[in-house]
Amino acid sequence: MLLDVQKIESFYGASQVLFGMDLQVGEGEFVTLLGRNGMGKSTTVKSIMGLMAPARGSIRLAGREIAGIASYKVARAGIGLVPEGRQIFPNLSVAENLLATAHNLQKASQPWTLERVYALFPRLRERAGNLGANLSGGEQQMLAIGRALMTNPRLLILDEATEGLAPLIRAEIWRCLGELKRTGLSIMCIDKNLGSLLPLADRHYIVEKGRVVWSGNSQELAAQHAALQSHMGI
Amino acid sequence: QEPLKIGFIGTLSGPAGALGQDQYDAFMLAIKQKGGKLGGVPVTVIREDDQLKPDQGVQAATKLIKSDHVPIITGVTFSNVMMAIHKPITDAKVFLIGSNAGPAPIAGKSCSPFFFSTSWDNDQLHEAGGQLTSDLGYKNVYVMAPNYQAGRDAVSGFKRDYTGKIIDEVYTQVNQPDYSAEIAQLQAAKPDAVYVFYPGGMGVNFVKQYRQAGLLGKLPLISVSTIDGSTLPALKSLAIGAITSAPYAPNLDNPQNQQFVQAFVAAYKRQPSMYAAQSYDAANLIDSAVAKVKGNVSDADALRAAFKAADFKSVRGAFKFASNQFPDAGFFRVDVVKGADGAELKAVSPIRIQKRANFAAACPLK
Amino acid sequence: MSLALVIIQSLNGLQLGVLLFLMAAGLTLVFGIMNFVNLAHGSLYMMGAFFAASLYNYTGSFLLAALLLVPAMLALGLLVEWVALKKLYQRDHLDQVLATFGLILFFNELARMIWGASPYYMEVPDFLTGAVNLFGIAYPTYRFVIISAGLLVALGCYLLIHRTRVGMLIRAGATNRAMVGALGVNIVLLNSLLFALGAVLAGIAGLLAGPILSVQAGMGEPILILTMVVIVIGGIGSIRGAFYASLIVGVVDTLGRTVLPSLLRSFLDRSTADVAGPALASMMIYLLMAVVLAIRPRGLFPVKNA
Amino acid sequence: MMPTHPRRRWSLDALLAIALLIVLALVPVYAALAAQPFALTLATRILIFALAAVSLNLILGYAGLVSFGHALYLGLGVYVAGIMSFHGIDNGWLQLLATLAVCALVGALTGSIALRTSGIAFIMITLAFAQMFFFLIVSLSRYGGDDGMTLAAASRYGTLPLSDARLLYGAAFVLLCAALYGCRRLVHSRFGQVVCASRLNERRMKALGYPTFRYRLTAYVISAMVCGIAGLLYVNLTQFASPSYMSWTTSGDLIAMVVLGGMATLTGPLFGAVGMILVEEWLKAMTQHWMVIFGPLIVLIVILSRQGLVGLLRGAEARWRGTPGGPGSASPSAAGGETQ
Amino acid sequence: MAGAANLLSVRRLLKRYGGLVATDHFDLDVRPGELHAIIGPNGAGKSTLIAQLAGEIRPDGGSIHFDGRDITGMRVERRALLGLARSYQITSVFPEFTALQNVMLTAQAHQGHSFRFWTPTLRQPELVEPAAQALERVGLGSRLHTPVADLAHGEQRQLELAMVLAGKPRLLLLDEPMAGMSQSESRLMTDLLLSLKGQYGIVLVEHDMDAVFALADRITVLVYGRAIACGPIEEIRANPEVRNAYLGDEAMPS
Ligand SMILES: Nc1ncnc2c1ncn2[C@@H]1O[C@H](COP(=O)(O)OP(=O)(O)OP(=O)(O)O)[C@@H](O)[C@H]1O
Ligand SMILES: Nc1ncnc2c1ncn2[C@@H]1O[C@H](COP(=O)(O)OP(=O)(O)OP(=O)(O)O)[C@@H](O)[C@H]1O
Ligand SMILES: [Mg+2]
Ligand SMILES: [Mg+2]
Repeated sequence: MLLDVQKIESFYGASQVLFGMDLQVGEGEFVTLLGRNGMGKSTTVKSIMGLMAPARGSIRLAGREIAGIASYKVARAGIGLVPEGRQIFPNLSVAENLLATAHNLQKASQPWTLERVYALFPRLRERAGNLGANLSGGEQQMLAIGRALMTNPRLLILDEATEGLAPLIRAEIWRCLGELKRTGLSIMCIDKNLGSLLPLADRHYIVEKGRVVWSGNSQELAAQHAALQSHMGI
Repeated sequence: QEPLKIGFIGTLSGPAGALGQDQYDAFMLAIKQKGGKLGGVPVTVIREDDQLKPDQGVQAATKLIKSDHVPIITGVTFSNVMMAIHKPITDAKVFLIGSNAGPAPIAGKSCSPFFFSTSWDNDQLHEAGGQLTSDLGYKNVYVMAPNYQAGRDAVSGFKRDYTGKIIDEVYTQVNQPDYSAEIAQLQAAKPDAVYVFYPGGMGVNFVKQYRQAGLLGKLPLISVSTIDGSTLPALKSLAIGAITSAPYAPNLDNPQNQQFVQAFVAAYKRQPSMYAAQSYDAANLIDSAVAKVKGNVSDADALRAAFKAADFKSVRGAFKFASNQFPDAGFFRVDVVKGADGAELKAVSPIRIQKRANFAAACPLK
Repeated sequence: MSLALVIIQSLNGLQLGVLLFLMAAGLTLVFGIMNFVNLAHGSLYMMGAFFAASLYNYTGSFLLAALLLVPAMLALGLLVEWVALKKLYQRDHLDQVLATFGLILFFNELARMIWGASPYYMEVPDFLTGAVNLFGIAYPTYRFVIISAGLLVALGCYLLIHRTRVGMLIRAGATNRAMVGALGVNIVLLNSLLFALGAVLAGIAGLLAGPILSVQAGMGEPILILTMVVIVIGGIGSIRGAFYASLIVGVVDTLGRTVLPSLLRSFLDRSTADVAGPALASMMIYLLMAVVLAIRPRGLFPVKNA
Repeated sequence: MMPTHPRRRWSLDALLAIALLIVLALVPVYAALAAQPFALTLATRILIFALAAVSLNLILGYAGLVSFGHALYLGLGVYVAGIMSFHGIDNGWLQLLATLAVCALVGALTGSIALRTSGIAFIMITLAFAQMFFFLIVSLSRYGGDDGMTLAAASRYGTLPLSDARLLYGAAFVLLCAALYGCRRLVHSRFGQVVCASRLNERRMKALGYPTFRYRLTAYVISAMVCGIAGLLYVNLTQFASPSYMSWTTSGDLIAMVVLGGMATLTGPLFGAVGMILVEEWLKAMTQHWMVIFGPLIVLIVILSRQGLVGLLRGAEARWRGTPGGPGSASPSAAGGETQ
Repeated sequence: MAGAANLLSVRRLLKRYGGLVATDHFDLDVRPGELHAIIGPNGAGKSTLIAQLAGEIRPDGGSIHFDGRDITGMRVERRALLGLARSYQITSVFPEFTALQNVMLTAQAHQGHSFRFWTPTLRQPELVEPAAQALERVGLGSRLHTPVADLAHGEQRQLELAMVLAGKPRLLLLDEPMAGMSQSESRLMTDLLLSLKGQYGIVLVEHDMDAVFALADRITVLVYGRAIACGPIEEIRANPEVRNAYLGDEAMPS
């Protein structure tokens, strides 16, 4: 198991948001988190990423406990994050956004380079000299994905992977994620486009009120889609 | 015996804190020398720091008067604080023995029977400077001072006793750090000598930069309140060759001063400055007056008369009060010469001021 | 005023500007780029001057003092950052203003306790004394040293910020610390080091200024205010802006002090001019700043971002 | 349909503030009984600075305009009274009118330039304006210049002179209470809501149709005028006008009072002024090097508490009542939602 | 097509960023009550267009008429008071205020000036009531006194809409109102917008094609700042150029 999250509980101040989240991502696996707004998906991501410390529970990455450690250590251990709301660096150019935090600590044999990212998102090449602040929303999203890839992660976490992207690009991203999966990268993805996720993903978790209420593979999800939809609103 | 409470107000913190500290140390030295007593009465000194803020000064004075009920307050380093506290203290019929600041108004029309100074009034200091410059025979002088009241008083005082020509008078910003522009300007004007008034850190800046431009020793520099006991340690040999006009120097040749310097150096490991000397005088003045009234400080008239008699030995030599209760005392040409710790201040010759300050006439006291 | 004097005065303005820039560079790193309002930068400058003076007086060698100063300031910067400021990066500017205001009080008093309240001794090293004769006016050699040191620092800072990866990270961290961390950079360490670098630059400014200015408690604040004016005029966060603004302020201030009074005398009567001249000259750079901000609210060379 | 409000409840800090005001109201009695007139002077100073801090809090806390030059208006109040009485006008009402007019004018002028900037630039430009006036006053040698000048005569209101310590105290007390109450009303009014919201998101306010500039400018001017009144009182307390009243350290002190007390809270400036001045007095009495303690103390409070003293109180209260609150949770107080 | 009957009419609007032409001689007409969707690839200039309509960005050329009035050079706040209301692509509310206070601000903006210094706003029914109603309408009726910082992302989007509605707008400028919403919430939002349709003119920018196709009366397709097509849904779906540039396979009727 690459990532193993056990019974974590997280708080914002005094208000509890996660009530014993459990989830696993295997080596090379593509997993999704589904659920209505405000159910704690992003909070789970933040807890894994070390952006907030869970009050209880354990998070293991390749067997090593990472709950509560500084986020840069989590990132170095091999998790790449595409955060909710993009959070690209507004005062850096596109190229600088990609290069600033690039590293290859896992010694990937085919590390990501500017060229590879530009090949993935040609739009970014056109805008390479632009400041992050002057990009359109969708361009920012592409940049955020590219930036995460440049850290050569073993596990890529995308929070709202295709938010704000045009349908064509969205399709492109799904295609890329498929490709990345084939290279052996593990992926955890939060997105609302169930239709596109079903053929791609191996397993799914449905989150409600800070805990997992359903999990299963794509066939199971497709089979129970109607029931789940009315209950969980996915 | 009930101890006599004396208030001390001085600038003890901030960049100018050294001056107040000198005043305080010397004052305490005098008391220690007299076995903790002044005029035979044990004293406690209540120390207040005005932080060079007039409102803090007023607050300190109010506290001393209303809460501690002191009959005598001494010290006061800077003119602006003096201006702020002079009226409240003297209005409350508490004696104020200033040992440094002497702004012109309180020597003139705002003078008070309750105020005595053991230092000088601002103009007097510079009249001596003007006199010295004339005596040295400089005919064309370039004058510089910071742009505030004391600086302007300095220039007007200088003009009163200087007989030559002033090529230019320049007022610089208060606390200006860099004088290179002015130094270039003054070189271009080709004067015989330069006369400056830059107290505290400003003086250190100016003299250092004057030296670095290679001018010290070439173009005579006459200064007042610029190189003194508080700034010399920062200048040391850099100031050698400067001429100053001052009310005091540690080498003044009188027995009172010799024992003072010896005791001060022994106690504080540094040479006394004029601030120390004036404050030492203040302590001795109080000592003499309290002794005269036999410790009964509640009789204001008697105490005032006792102060006025000035029956003590000043470290500045001859000392008596003029009608405005500012002293008639000596001024000296003091040179910066090579000495023990790089450089020292050495009185060379007394300056005889031609005219008395005209403030005494404006003062209604007789 | 003769042409020669104008040239000399411009050189003086340049020199003052460069001295200001030495301060502004360090402050820009911390204030502009890390987005941390550090009023205590003036105190670091003061401590630098005191350290340098003590080291110089003790070792007798200016170069050795300069060499030892760097680790000393690095340590001081790290210490201050670690003890007092680390927690304040994510707070708003006001908390930073206040905490560093507290540090000013502390350092000034500390310096007074250690080195005494009066100015402290420091002189120009022997091999740099002397003056060059320019058009009949003696110009100190040491001033040329300051000018070249300032230009070097300017170049170094520019390269660091705009041409290195560390520079990118620093800029990125200014807008979004958490994200830089989440991408695998130890932002806490990076910030500490950057702060310490700012402290070293402040210390170098203190070292260079020590021999010409009076080294004393409280010496940092007047120059701090000037420096902040410079940074705001230049556009916050821009090394380039800080550089040009330093020179502009240096020249405007110098010419304001020297040219303005004589200018006023030419059409006002002498005593009025003598009153108005210095008053105006002292307000000059503040006026300049007000005018600049009224026309360009983000300074002359604003950094482009959100 | 009128939705129900959350239940009203006196918060701990409000209760403490009222207790503090009552204690302050009793100071003259104590001073007279214990023959400690100095206590009255000290308390007057506290009241005046609290008034100035309340005025600063209006723009600093609620409007989010970090002015580093507020001492300017304190100084203007001081000098308007000082200069008028220098010229023989000691009528207090006239002085008050002139102070308000001058502060409003200067506030409107400098404010309309300063408000074009934001963030650090705003901090600096307000500082710059204060410095400009500082240097202007320093160069007015007729009015004492750098040395300052003694107040020729205290302000007179009819037959009542403000040189009477108890009268001055009463005036300061009443004005402070009025300012606190006025501030409370103001913050929850339409105007106050616009000003607070502009701090949080000015761009959005414009999109909603608010010309934010004029509201913020008005807040700035109001704050300047209130601070001018504090200056008028202050000059009567010290009987002296000095440019140092408008130095940047005074502005820093005022900021410290507001922030340490608790920004954008009604009672914060009061606690801040009382705390700062008392601690300062106490430390000064202990050691000459009091600033070595005072400085780190400020740093410590800033680090430990996000909302100043009031924040600490609220945190304690929340823990005690066992309800969420205190740091960490978003506090609606800053939006003026407190103690409705 | 042009004329006074249009609520909004834009003619030859031009905006340049250096060499990039973000809005390229763009024309647009919105009729009263019409929901006009604008779609286009990322970076096509949709947000830039909305910002110019709202008055936050000044165009380099062309004209904008609202209800027959030329508003090209008018400031943001004046436009807002005329009834031009916008929501933001990235949620932009007042986090420390409660939901109710947020919406009350909109109501207040339309009730004359705010130089009223004395009465607490929460005691003014003319502010509270319309605000509470607007919140009710978007489904936040139970969250009136919740500080906005405590609302979930989706709820904040709903709030955003409530703020727009409380201002009695005539033309809504909605920039990606569905961004970041789960499918169920998107559907709720779609229903909400459907219920508003016809009452206001609406300009909708959205990448969620389900929503666009469910809602729009007409669609304009923007590519590189230029309108490449404009017409009713079916026409746009069928347009091969649009499919190439933007829709890909997603436009296939499902
Ligand atoms: N900074 C915060 N402070 C307080 N509460 C928060 C904060 N961030 C989120 N919450 C609350 O935590 C809960 C879970 O939020 P989270 O962002 O994890 O949800 P989500 O599942 O990612 O929703 P969405 O799909 O809208 O992004 C929500 O109710 C939200 O109101
Ligand atoms: N201030 C600016 N300076 C330079 N270029 C800019 C600026 N603002 C936007 N741009 C560029 O203009 C183009 C249009 O941007 P806009 O935000 O309008 O796109 P959009 O259609 O809203 O895209 P999306 O659907 O991705 O949000 C983009 O290529 C963007 O990079
Ligand atoms: Mg989320
Ligand atoms: Mg957009």
